[in-house]
Amino acid sequence: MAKVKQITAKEAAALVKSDMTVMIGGFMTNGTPLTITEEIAKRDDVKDLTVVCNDAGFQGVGTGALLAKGQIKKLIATHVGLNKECGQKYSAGELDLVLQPQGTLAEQIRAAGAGLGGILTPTGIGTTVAEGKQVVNVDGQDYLLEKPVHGDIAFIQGFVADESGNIRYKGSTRNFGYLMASAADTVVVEVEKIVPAGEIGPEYVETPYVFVDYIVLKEEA
Amino acid sequence: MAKVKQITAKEAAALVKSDMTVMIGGFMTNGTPLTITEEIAKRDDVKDLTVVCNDAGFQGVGTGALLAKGQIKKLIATHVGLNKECGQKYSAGELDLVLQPQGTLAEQIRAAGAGLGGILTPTGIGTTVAEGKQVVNVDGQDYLLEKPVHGDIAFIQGFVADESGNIRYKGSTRNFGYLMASAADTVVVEVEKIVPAGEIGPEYVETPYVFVDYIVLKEEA
Amino acid sequence: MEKSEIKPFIAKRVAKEMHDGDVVNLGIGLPTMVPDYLDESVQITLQSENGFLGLAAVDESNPDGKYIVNAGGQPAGIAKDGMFFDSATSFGIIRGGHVDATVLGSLQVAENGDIANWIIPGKMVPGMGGAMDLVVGAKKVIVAMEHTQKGAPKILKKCTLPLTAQKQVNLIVTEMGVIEVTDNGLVLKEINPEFTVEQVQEATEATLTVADDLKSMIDGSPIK
Amino acid sequence: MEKSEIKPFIAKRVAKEMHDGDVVNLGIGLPTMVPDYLDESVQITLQSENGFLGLAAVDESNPDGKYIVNAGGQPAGIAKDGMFFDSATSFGIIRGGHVDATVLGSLQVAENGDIANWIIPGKMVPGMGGAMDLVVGAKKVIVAMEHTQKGAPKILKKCTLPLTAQKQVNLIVTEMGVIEVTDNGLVLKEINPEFTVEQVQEATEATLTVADDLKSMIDGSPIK
Repeated sequence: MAKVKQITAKEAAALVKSDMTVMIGGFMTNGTPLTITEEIAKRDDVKDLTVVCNDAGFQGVGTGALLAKGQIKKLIATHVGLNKECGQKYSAGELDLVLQPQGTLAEQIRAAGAGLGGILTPTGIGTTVAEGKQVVNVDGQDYLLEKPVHGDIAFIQGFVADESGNIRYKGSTRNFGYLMASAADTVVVEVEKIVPAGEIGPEYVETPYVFVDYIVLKEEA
Repeated sequence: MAKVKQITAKEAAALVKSDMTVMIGGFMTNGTPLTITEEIAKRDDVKDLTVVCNDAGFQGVGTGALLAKGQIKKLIATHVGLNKECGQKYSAGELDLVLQPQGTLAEQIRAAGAGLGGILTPTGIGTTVAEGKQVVNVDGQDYLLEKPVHGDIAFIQGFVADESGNIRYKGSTRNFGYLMASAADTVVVEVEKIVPAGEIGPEYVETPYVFVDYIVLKEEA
Repeated sequence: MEKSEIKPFIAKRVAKEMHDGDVVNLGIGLPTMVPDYLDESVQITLQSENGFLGLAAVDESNPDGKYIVNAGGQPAGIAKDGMFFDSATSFGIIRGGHVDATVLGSLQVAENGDIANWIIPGKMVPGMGGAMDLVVGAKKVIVAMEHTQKGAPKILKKCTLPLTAQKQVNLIVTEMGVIEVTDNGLVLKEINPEFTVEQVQEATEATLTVADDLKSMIDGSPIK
Repeated sequence: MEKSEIKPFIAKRVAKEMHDGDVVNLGIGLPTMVPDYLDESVQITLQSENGFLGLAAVDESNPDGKYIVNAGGQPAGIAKDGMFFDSATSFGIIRGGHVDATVLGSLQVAENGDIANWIIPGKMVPGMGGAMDLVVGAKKVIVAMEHTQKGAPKILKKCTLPLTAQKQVNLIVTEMGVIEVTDNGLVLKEINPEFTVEQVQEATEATLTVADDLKSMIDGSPIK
């Protein structure tokens, strides 16, 4: 059976290099691997990241930790209103902010993971979101062509991993987990528990081990 | 809590009207609600159906039962080689056969369920599958635009339903289940077991009750 | 009407738009008050766009408030027969027309159903979150809001703020009345008897057609 | 070489292309023999396009052979750490480049990597099933087939049969040799020492460039 590599949060953070596109899972930090984001924010040598995350987390927490550290050059998100520092940095010209509808962003990430050329969505037609984007008409209705969003590395939070790297989530934390795991070259999952290979069971795996490169056990951090 | 309607296979079959687009779940009958397809094939008054199914089942079984009865005008499938009657009817001009790549068909059904205008896939570019279809270039690469595939009614096979209509599958039977449930106006699920509402548990539901209109208990048929 | 009574009054009327079995997504603020006013015979399923159906208050489904949050990022619970899914599935359910109704506030609504509710003028743009998908995808879009903003009309001939979506609003419920968006413009279907039709029109920039069978939004009785 | 030895011979060579940890999809027939020849140090995960990873023989995971079938519709089993998914997810994994290699037979391959393997001339078209997605999506497409069909070349300048996909084949393994598809055409990398380069070229319509370091496909020893 396959065996996934287990590393520490510090080692996970060391995988990030300046200028990378980093995907961070979670919705308002629910599903964000906070131990890892904290470690990334300790790195002085990492800057100019493009971060893909539903939001900016809270001030200093999750994606907000990287933001506070000044590591993010460009943020692709859907809602940043609950971290006022995000707005401040944007207003000060220190942050390139791309706001996308949440369903569009989720589907763009899925498209990257599923090898599709983009998505055709009715969402955003006739709004500023459509500016500069291709509109494709299908049977008389206009759809916005939104391109795939791919990551160099993704950090997500699971609940249980088995030793092969299969993942299960808890509660509403699954949000962007599977999607980002499918769409990034390197995938790191922070979990609270590691169980023997196969213990999750073939009918209960939510993210397959073939997507997962490293797991970090939360307690070890 | 929600309560799904339980009906017999015969009542399920009675929901089918001539000229409807009928989705039938399963892959070579693995995941096909065979009790229901058998009942549909007993109906003399149903004809000119458009059937969407991965395949033509086996001769007289699953989609093959409707085919043998002469109820299918048009079949949208990915592979029909294991039911020789399908080839015979096609050669005799009695069947309109649309063959799609399996990944494309799955994604077309998903697109219908997810409100997308179609999919952009690299699969089929430069082949006969692309004939007459729109090609969209995204960042220098060509993708085929394949339109959503929607059903008037879908018949799928689950393993367990709870009384609300939440569904879990067993083994590889899940294949087209969720997808078709999301993409049809009326959804009927044949199951082997019915458990009290909530017994599946929020983290283990595979197809949510909001998609499911009727359940048929296999043993009752 | 006292200022504090306005929101409950609107929520109470919106509750009448809910049918037993509906799947509903409620925006923040006023819309979250709607379930308090549902008739006992009406059970609805609340969708939380961050990834589940069966949104509930924090309870034993989320004992430490840690693993389940609502679309506002606050601790929540889930109904016994609810279920979690990923964000693409969640918005597939929304965009695919599987949500019967969404109730949300708005800054502006135009007579053709255009809605503008995601950019507050002069403020940092917080982002649209799931709002654009919700108004495009939900079968029925119900705007629940105060009729005017500091006396200025919010129901306009044309929105002046950046749009959230084009032509998606179906119904507007305010403290003054219930307005349906039709192909022929806005139709005042019900009115708060505290106001006259003239007062409602005065507080509305767009032209209102008054329904032949205009009713009271409180008890449904005919208004002559 | 005896006719009966050809398929095992090809499968044995294809097995050397597999790396520990690879996710592999095997077509029907010859390709399914590949796992028999894997080195003990190499563990691969088999993908079954109808919806799971960890394809295995029928075992206690599918006691009555009823709930798990392989991509040929036959009863199968699943590895302890394998997992099931729906068809859209399955082909997302395939199309998204998460399958390291697919091994499949072919009717024709062209020098630019075009492949034609889904329409058998003069026969009822069975359908492409998952083949088109697999050859487009897999990171490495390995065609494992007999070099000729009743003496007629199958490796051509241009396919004459309807294509399965354009420019997707990376490697061709036959009983005569191992041919890589490069931007500069076909390169004969290894040869079965039973044959001469001239014989291989003669059995091939497309022009072969012979690798400078041509090797034996049996033991990797240099061929001068």
